[in-house]
Amino acid sequence: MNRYSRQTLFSPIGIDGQEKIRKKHVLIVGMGALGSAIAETLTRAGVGKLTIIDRDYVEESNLQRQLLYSERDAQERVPKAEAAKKRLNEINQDVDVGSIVGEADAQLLESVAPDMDLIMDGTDNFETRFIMNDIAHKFRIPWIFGSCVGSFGSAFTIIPGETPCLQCLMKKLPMNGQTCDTVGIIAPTVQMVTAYQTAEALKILSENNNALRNTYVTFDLWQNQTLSIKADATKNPDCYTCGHHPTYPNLHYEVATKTAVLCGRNTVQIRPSGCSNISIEGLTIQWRKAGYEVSGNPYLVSVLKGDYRMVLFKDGRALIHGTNDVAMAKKVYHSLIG
Amino acid sequence: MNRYSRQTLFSPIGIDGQEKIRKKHVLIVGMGALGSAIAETLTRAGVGKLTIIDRDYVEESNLQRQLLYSERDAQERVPKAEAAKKRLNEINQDVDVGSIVGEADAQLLESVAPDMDLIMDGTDNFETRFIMNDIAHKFRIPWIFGSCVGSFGSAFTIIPGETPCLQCLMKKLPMNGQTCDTVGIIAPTVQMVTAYQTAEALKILSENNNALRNTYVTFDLWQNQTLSIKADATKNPDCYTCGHHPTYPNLHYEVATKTAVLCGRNTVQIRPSGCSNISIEGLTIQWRKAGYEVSGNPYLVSVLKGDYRMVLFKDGRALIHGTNDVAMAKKVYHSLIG
Amino acid sequence: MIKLLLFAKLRDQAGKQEINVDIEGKSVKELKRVLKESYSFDELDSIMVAINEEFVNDEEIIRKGDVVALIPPVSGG
Amino acid sequence: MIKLLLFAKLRDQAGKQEINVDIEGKSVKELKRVLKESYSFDELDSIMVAINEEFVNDEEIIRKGDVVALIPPVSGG
Repeated sequence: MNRYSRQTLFSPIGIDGQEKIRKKHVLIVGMGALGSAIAETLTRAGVGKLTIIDRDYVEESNLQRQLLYSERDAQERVPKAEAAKKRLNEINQDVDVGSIVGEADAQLLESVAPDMDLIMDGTDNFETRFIMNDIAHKFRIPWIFGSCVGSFGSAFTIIPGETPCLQCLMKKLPMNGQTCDTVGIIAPTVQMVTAYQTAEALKILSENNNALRNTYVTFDLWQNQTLSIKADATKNPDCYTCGHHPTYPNLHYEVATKTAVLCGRNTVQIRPSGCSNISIEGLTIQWRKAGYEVSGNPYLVSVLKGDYRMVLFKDGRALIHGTNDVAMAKKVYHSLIG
Repeated sequence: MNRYSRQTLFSPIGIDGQEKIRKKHVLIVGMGALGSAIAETLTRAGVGKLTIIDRDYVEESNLQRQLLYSERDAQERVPKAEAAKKRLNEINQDVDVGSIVGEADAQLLESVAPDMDLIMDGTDNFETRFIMNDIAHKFRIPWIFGSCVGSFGSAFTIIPGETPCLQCLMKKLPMNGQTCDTVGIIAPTVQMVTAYQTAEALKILSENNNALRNTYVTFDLWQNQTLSIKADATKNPDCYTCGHHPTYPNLHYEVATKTAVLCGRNTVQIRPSGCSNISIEGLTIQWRKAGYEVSGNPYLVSVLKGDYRMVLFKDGRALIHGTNDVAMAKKVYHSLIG
Repeated sequence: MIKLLLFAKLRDQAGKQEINVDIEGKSVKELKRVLKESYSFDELDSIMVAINEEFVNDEEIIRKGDVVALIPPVSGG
Repeated sequence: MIKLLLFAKLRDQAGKQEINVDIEGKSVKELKRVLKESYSFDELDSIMVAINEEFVNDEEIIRKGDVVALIPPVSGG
């Protein structure tokens, strides 16, 4: 009995399916809770190549739910993509793991995507997910959405040319402040989302697409509810991402979120694209509930997060005070807004 | 923000719930796929004490789905309880992990159970689960059943004095040969079972019992089905485990599975209790399908597993040829029968 | 009355898992308007609406016996 | 006809996820007898039977419109 014997004994995979899995290359965008669990599962399953991208380093508050990382990684502030690669190599040296420490923006994703058989969502913000959605359709690569906060999570498999895309489902970039930094998260929620995501991944990698779920699954583990929702009716033939005349709007500079370092002010400005959807009142309530110090007026709100202060204007523009580092500023921004 | 900040931000847990979790002691019986994932989650969640029991060592074929273990653990054949403890200490040194390398029989479980706040099912056979069920009721400790093969899994939370018990649900010790060694297993199935198990565990440990699921949940990840089944009607007031006059039958020697080393024959005999439920024909079909070499006649069946040959008689008695080691013989027996 | 199942943030805002709303024969768009006014739910534009476990658009009419689920996208991961 | 949902081993044995059986008004015990004879399912004693997402005992009578799920315990872990 060899290393993958329990997986090849599972008849829909078998020896042939295992060989197919071994030949595939998977991109994981984001190596937080979802990304690290997905990476561990696919590495153990014997995928051929894995490329992992993350801009962040390991922190103590990650350890409660993010697999692969140890206390030492947090103490040494090792970049997540590097810490993950090291542990993945200990788990299965046959898997070729490529790690990229950097921002998963349109440019980077366009450069790595053409090689991929599958893209997995391990990110924590919708800005990146909308870019992934465009990339996946431009290069016709399946991608598997997943997200969660608290005890609530969702997963959906997007197959270009077949299913509705993220744009069809969500219409606008959601910016409702439902993040792990505002409402928390328990580890079982992550495990359940990744169980749905990786089951679908194994179907695609072993070329069992006929077994795909075809529904948007959403659940609340604390409230003991699961819904499996048909999404076909949302598919928009005029969608700019998956419709007849795609323009892939999130890959263009004029639509992308803009950042600028404000010289001499130790501040980064972040300006999302026009199609965002921000409610200052809603975010304020959420941040107060989460225990952040918040003040504001009808035109803007100011919130303190650790060493940084974010000032958010009604039009969605934000100033992150306390840093000249764009990556750090975006991290603060996404952790509070989504 | 501290280590558990994302868990305390989740309002049903909060700071108070975290403090409760920190004071609890959990027993995990079996450190295979379910046990290792449960141990990792509860360690990251900051439970106070964890006691883990397993009789086995890490093998290459475990790595496809069992968290915590690395290639090196398999090469060095480290006992699972020891390998797990080492990794758990790297993840969270605040958790006091006690490891026991040994057989989770009635005697051992009776000696450790009185200290426990919760017992988690990480085992791979029903013989042990029926013992756990008796132990849990004798000492009135909640326990959380979980099991899986292929893409199919189940979980159920058993609260002594409230819910039906495993005996009420299953009536007889199931021995139908549905094991990971006969029909395989994919890792997402394990993750989903443990997501259900650990969500329930966090409810119990943070004293949110009102949020418990109260149903037997079962799913097939490849077929995209989930059922949540009410079990109240199965509760039997005359049950020997959870009824009005319990006798805890699985804790008594005369009911327990008996083993004997047959001197000079390099063979161990295993004799299950009278209430077992074996179909030689069904098992034969299953083993052939899984690729094992099987031969037999109307009275017995003989199956080759690695270096061992098991001969199973119609009355449930089995001879394991090729070893004098009772633990190894039981491992072979459970891997083929359940 | 139509049964609405609430998830995530909406559940916290309403303080319950389910609410009943008198919205038979009206559109999803109209439902959103009512929810904004009576329950002060915000960001209703980005909430996904399913009727009987099927996502629908704003123009869909809600009929007697329908079960409506309101699912806010969450960004965590 | 009564719809039976099959799981795990039973699904493999029947070669499908669902079968229809003419068992209206009969008991679960009778259903098990029929399944043993017509589909050569074995070990029916240890299979758990749910009617409309509720476990029942062998004496339960199956009625028109019921959905019956047959769930074999599996031991892996």
